[in-house]
Amino acid sequence: MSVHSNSLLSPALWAVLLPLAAACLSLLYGRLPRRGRFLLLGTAPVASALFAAILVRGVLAGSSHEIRLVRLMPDVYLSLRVDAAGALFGLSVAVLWSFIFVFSVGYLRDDRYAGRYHTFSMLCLAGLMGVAYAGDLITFLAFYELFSIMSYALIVHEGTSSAIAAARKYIVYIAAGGSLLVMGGALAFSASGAADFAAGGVLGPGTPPTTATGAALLLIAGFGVKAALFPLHGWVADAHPAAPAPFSAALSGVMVAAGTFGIVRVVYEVVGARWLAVLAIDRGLAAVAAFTAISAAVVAIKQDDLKRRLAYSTVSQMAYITLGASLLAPGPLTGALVHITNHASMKGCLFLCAGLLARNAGITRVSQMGGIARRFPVTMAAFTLSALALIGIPPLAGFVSKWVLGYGMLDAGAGGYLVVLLGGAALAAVYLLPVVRIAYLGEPSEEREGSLAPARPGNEAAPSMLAPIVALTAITALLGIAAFADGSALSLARLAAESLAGSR
Amino acid sequence: MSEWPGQLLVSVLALPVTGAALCLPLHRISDRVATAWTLLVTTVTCAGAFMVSVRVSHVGPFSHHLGGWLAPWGIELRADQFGALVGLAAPVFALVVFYGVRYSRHAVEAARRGPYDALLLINLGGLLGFSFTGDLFNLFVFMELFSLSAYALVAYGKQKVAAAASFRYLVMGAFSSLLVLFSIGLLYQLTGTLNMADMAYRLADGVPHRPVVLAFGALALGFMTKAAVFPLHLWLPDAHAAAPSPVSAILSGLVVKMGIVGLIRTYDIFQGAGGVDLPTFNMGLSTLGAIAIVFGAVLALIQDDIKLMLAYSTVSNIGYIAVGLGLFNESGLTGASIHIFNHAVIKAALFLALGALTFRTGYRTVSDLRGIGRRMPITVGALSVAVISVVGVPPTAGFVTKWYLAVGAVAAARPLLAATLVFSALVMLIYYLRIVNAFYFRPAVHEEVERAVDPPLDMLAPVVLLSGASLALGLIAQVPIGIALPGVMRLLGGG
Amino acid sequence: MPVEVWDIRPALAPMVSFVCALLVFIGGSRAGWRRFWSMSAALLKFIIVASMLPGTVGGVAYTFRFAEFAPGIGIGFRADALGMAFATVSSLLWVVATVYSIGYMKGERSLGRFFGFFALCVSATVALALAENLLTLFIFYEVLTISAYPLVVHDETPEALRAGRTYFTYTLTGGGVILLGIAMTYVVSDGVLAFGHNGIVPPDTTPAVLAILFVMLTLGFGVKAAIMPLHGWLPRAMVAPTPVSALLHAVAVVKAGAFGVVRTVHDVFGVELLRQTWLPDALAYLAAFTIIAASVMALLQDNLKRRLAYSTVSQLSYVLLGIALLNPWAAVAAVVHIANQAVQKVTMFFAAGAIQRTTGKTNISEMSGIGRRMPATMGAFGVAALGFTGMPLLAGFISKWHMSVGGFDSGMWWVALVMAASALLNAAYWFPMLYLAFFKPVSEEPTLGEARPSLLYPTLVCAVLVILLGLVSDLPGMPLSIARTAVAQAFGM
Amino acid sequence: MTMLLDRADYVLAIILFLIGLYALVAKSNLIKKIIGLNIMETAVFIFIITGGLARDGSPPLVTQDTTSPYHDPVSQTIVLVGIVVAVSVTALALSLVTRIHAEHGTIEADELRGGR
Repeated sequence: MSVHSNSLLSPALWAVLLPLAAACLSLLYGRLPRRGRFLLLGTAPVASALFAAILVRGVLAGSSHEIRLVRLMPDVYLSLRVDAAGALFGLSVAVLWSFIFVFSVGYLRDDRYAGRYHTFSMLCLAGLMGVAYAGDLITFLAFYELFSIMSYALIVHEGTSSAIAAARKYIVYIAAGGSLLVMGGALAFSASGAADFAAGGVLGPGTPPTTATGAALLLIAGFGVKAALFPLHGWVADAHPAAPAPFSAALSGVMVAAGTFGIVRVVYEVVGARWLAVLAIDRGLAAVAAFTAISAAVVAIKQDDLKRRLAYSTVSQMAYITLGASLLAPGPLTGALVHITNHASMKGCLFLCAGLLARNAGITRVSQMGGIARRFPVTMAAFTLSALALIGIPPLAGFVSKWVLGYGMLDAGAGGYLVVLLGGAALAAVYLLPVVRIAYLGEPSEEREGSLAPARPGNEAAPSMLAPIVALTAITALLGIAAFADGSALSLARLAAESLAGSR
Repeated sequence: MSEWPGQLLVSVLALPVTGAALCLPLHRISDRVATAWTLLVTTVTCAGAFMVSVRVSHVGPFSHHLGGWLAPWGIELRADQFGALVGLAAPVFALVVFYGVRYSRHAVEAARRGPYDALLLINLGGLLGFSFTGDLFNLFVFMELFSLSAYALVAYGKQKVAAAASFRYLVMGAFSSLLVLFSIGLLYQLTGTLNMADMAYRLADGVPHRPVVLAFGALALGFMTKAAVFPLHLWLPDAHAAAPSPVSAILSGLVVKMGIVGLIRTYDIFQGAGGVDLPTFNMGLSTLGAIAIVFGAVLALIQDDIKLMLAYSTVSNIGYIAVGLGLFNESGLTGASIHIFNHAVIKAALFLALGALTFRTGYRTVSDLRGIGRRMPITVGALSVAVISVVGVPPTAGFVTKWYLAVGAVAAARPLLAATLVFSALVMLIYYLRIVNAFYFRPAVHEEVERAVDPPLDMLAPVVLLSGASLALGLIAQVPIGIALPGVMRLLGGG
Repeated sequence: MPVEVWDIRPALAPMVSFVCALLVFIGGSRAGWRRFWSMSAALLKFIIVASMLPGTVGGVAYTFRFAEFAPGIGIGFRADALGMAFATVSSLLWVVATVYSIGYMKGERSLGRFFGFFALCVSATVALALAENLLTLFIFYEVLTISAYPLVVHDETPEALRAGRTYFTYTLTGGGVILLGIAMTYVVSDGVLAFGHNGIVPPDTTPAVLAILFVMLTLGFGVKAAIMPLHGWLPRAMVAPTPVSALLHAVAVVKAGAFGVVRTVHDVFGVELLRQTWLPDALAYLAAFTIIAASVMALLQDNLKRRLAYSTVSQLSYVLLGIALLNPWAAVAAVVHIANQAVQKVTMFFAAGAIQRTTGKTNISEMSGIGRRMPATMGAFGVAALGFTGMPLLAGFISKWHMSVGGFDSGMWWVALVMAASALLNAAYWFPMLYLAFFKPVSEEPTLGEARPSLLYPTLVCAVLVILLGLVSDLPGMPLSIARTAVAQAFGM
Repeated sequence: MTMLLDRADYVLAIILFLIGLYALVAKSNLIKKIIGLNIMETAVFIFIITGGLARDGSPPLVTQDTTSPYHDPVSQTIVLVGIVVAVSVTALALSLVTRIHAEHGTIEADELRGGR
């Protein structure tokens, strides 16, 4: 690992700074020229994505680097570091965000507070990019809190009473989680004297077991709130339906994943896999994750609200990732990491579709969706494809991650969890396929009859909304088909898992 | 040894008394000339007294023997550290007189102004003589000089109560003088000397105990009355409130302090005497002092008339000094001695500032003087500073006293006393706050107040100087302390 | 141990604003002069204080002793790291507050008095920060008490006068207790009052005397530090004009109390001596209780300034808690929180004042949509609020982090819990306010109307400071580095 | 008893003093108060004078005979000055009483206090 001499040249820095700059810029949203807004603000996520891509290329080429921006406190730096896991997560975030941004331009066309939305959205992006490239626990926490708290503004954005209630619930959960994190971080720091992420963890062998237990539990619980681990998932189902659709997509796609990403960091680089195994926390975590995966999927079946159903699906899918991470072996970890990327693409697309339906047809419930595919053929096609991918139909993205995950489980001698994996997939089919069925085969309800005329080219939705959906679907397909190619997400994840869990 | 300090001492005592004699004839000639003369005599005398103090601070106590007769036969004038503290305060007297020129023209009718000036000078002579004598009988004579003139000066008050207040003062004063005289006679019979140092020396060996105790009791009681130590303070509030403001300043600032100086002399005399149980007396004195502090503070609380309030504050402040004396350790005595000086400055500032307000508006109660702060900013500002000082807020002069007394009380293992000291001052501050509030933050109720402006410079300057001094003395407290400390050590038997 | 260097600057710094106060009192009736004196004194003072910073961080203590106040006890100034931490914050915020108050007080009456006492307060604050011995500290502590009074009652309403009286009753009683404590210290230590990192109190003092002394000094100073249940004056003193509240609450008065406790623990008793007693634990529990209880009280307030007041009560106890743990980490938290809380709270008060001046609103419930009308002002407010909730990269996090680490480090895990609870409570009472300001749907869209520049820019500067204090607090001369120097000295590291 | 007889002058002084004190404290009339004060003064004077007397002494005048006992001149000086002071005090007190009478129309202390 090399320490950059000139940190200003680091793409990682710019990947974080550009969205911040965009956030400042969008404070002046109302004074920007109408067309200019799109270009000026859109530059940020796209550029971030480009920088992230450059970083990915660097990582694949074997170079990783670390920069220290400022010394916050003695032994604590605001530092960025690019490793394989971070590069993968960063790229997923930036790419998804680029599409979401494009979608939101259309989605928020008539919104009074579009400026506010974009400001906070860019702040969230900056936070997420920071999380991806954070070089130590404090930096991670800093950016994590940044996007967590700023998300409040986006969840409450529509100002309906349900949005307000959901946002309040969200912020209570997040603030509590944040407190746990700070406590855990402080505990780990007081025991180790260092906050840097380090392979194998920073807690030395001499750490008192109670301290290690405390730190591990606090940190995992703290991130578990965001990662929607049972029983800390209460905010998810409310926040997703309340938020504007592009943000729901971001929330499910990368923000919840940031929680699981945090768990990965904690498990492998703060507490250390060795300590986790000694304390048997890994097994507890796996059990919780498994339970979450199944139970959330079961709950999802009963949801009529489309976004709520997707939200529970997210809870379930994220639990896979946690499960994969908790097995302390490179195999499942690879699956978990690549599933972060894949899930971002799939679930992002699903939410965008849901948003489009809600926006253009006022449809938010599964039961209202009868025959809607005729009116929104492209949208529903994308939806279907993404749903299939999520269920794990080959050769789409979801299949790849689940395959790698399952294979890894067997490899790690935890084959029992395959039941969870397969059961989850089956349940996913149960809650997603009916949606597709109703959309294509269902009868439109009476009052919707008129509005559901067959689509003519150009009247399905604005291109700015449709294009991201199509693009994400393509990516989902690509992530599956080209999974085993050189330089794919999977290869990057494998690299990451090796460096994280390989040195056990 | 050069003779000039002795001559200085003589002239300081002689000048005001003889000067007073000239006042009346001069007044016949011209009011202005008499005033100028008074001012001149006062200034010269006070300057002389100040120089005496400076000399004491440099070379220590010194004596002058009248007519060349050495003690114990001749009359000894002696300037010691405690006398020097009074000498140090003499400029206060001069400032008060300076201030009084215009004030008395307003407060005293023309025909009575000649005697008024003369009385002031006599008072000054008495004060200084009392402080600078080594002879007990001389002490008595000078005491009568300042007492008599003080009784008379109180009667100059314009209010109807003045005469009655003066009368009560006179009765108490005369009674205490009698006690002192009796004690002097007794002591003389016991020792055959009137020189205090000699007397102390003779009392130390083999004098019958009971008469000594009687003499001590009479002397202490007499001086405690003069000093208005609780519960012998009854004459004070009315007298101080009734007198014209400059007189009040002198009475509160200097005259009552003579009782304290007398008490210190009493310590000097009876220190080694058999039979006198000084620790018990001290315990009693400090307890009385503590009661006085609280009592004075509480009574001051309920007054609307500011002068009465200041008078009760004097009772309280005498309590401080009594506590310090009663503690009889280094810190306590130091605190008490410098408060002789500090309180003179502060209280004079307060009375003079208030006098200026009355001079301009004719009112003297808190409720009448509302809103005056905006009209007479400098005067009221000076008053506020003095208020802060009198309650002992740092870094003012009053604080230095409080600090020493508190340390003394703690050192004497009497924390309750220390607490009393500190907290009764707070009670006072809260009350004084009412004045400040009324002066600054309330609308005026009287038209006179609305029209008032700061007094002319000759009245303003003393007020500002004194209040400035009460502030500055906190920072240069080492001057009075430096003077007092050797005296304190002497009292404690260390030298 | 720091190297003592004879230098006049520690005395000059308080002197500048003292002279300024005099000049304002004399020539204060003319606005131009008033502004000129205030501004130039504020800047000059900051330059003087700042010029001492490099030396302080480098381990130099500039010392200047005045003529002796009384034999053996001098009025002395000594710019050590701890004092400089406080002095720097005060003098810097004075500059900002001066600009702000010139704008805020425009058109008010008695401005000469206002600015004069304002300068006097700052003078006393810096003087007590740089005091070399306990008595000097106390003297200027009381000067501060007195000179803040005319500011509290500035509005001259009966309510203000009542508040002033309450303020005086509390603080002067506290002052009295301190005085007794100092007198006792003086006797116990045989006449030594100069601060020293080994403490003034001799180690062979009996436990009972030690306990009495500690209780007297900490509770005495605790009155101004608004430790519960001695906090009653603070919310009531909120009637003062906003720049005063900012000064009272963030910089001068309350911090003087907290600073006094820090001095007491570090330089009067010494860490080593206190470690052997139960006294600091008691203080820690009391402080922890205050942190939580005051936050709960803050939740119940509707008046913005009252809520700020209770929040202050809570935040001040951070300093006390940090110092009571006798752990280097926590001590750093305590010292650095003096600066962090000051800047954050000043930001909030400035914002509150700007709102009050611009819209006339003082209650939180009336502030719906205020963030859309005054986005910059409320943005600054938001930054400070986030700082209080302990968001990383903002000032408050630095304190909270050190405190938590210190808690774990000294085996007091509950400290971290208190920190977490406090963060949540802070969120609970500031976030709804932000929600009201920015997100609550309002029937009518308010037109944009920011506060006038002299109110807005100081607020923004403070908000930027909040970020800087979280981001680069470790640079030499920034609070964290000073605090570390101070703590290293106190703990003999 | 012998002491009492031996010191009959002291006993007399004490009795006089107490009479004066009674008048000073108990009488409401201001003039009577002054008289009381005067009686007390007289008592003190007697005490000092008799204390300074020598048995079979002669007045302390400078004569040829320096061997015979003479009364103490200092005691007598003290009393002389004391008398001067007492007279001044009495004069001042009386003048005050006239002023009180002129202003209040009464010289009874009780009425004065009540009327204030």
